Amino acid sequence: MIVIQTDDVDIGALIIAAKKHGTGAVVVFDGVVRDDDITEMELEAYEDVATQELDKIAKNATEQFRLLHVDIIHRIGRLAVGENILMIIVAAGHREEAYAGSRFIIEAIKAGVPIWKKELTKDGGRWVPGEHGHGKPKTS
Amino acid sequence: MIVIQTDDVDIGALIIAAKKHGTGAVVVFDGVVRDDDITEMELEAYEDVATQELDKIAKNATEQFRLLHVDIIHRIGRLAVGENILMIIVAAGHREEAYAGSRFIIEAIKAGVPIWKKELTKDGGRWVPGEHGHGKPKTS
Amino acid sequence: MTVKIRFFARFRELFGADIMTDVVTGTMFTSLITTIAKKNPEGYAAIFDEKGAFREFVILMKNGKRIDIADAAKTPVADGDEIAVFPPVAGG
Amino acid sequence: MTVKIRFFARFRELFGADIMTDVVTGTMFTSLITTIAKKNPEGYAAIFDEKGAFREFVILMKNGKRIDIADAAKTPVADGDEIAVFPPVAGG
Repeated sequence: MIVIQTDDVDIGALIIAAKKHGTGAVVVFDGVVRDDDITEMELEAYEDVATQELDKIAKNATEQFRLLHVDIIHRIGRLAVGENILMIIVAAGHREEAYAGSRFIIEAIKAGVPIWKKELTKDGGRWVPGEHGHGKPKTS
Repeated sequence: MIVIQTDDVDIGALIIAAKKHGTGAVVVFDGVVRDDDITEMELEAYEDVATQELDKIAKNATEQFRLLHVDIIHRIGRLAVGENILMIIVAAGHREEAYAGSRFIIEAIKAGVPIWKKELTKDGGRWVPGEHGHGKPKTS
Repeated sequence: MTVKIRFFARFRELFGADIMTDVVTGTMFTSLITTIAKKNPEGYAAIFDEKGAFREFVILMKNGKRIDIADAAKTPVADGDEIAVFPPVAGG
Repeated sequence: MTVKIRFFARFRELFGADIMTDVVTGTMFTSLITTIAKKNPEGYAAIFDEKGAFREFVILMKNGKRIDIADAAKTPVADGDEIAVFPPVAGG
């Protein structure tokens, strides 16, 4: 499942479903709204393009790290502190591939998928600056 | 929760409980019985010592990677293909620490916690050789 | 011919999410966005620098594909195109 | 005085899980295990090499603490000690 949606998902159920034949390791990344003195987080996506990018990232990770299963669920809309923003569930034969595949996916999402976050505070809000100024991975 | 037990756990519930104040990332490692032409896996631990070692590893990882929460559940007894063997749930402020902490814990467990696995096959069984010949991390 | 312009995040707050606009054949990406942006001084200043060039961090897309800022002035838009203009991404 | 010896994994299959044994004061770790192991030739060969030394991969513990093979011959056991002998670990 590669999806951008407002609803949360049941990570436990996704882990069970990820265990394809040959699985020896499942790695889950769960990005959470951190309490940086905010009231809520608001997320926005260029949905069609972002979904295509997530598909590509999942495909690249699957090939590069011989993954057996990949789920990426990126939530949008208003999320409270502690809520799940992004869940990546990766299954592989061995832990090295599972960790590396998971890490590859989160870094690729941070680098180039058109999704934005605004931290809402008592006094208004501010858009979170991207980690990569040009929307591409830094080369230095 | 740092525990060696026969029962499985609800990973979804553990993820929710792991989200301590300040959490921005949760990383889960779930080691699974892989179908290497086996019927079942049998796990055995030197329980008191293994639990102490897991406690130490969790403490070291918490300090070294500023983790906000650590669960380690290592199962023993007979497990079928696809069942969870080891679940590590780690929460941190940021993803770098969560991934690094998770990886530190699994490598430390593989290197030095007195737990053994026997693969049961149609024709009998064989003890899984450790990744580290002397029960200590390789230095080369 | 009609083109859809989509703004996101801070640019959406300044310009609105979607703008449908009629353009003449041969209109280039940069001139289209310049025309739209000039209607809103604050929005214009967010996207363009003092010399009227796209600010270096601005990301441009045509039908879901990245257009380099350097190429935008000579990239024509066509009927039915979806143009997107947005600040650096921050998902995950 | 009484000492508890615990074997794990393949060694457990050869010797049984726990052995309670009476020893005289001053008995050393290596001599205690050698005496126990000699009762079972297959088990002895799993733990000791042809020269009667612990095989290099064997792990020894006294009361939950690792004892180096090199130190085991001069490490005394005391009443109530828990001695453990096991092959390389393979958890996770």
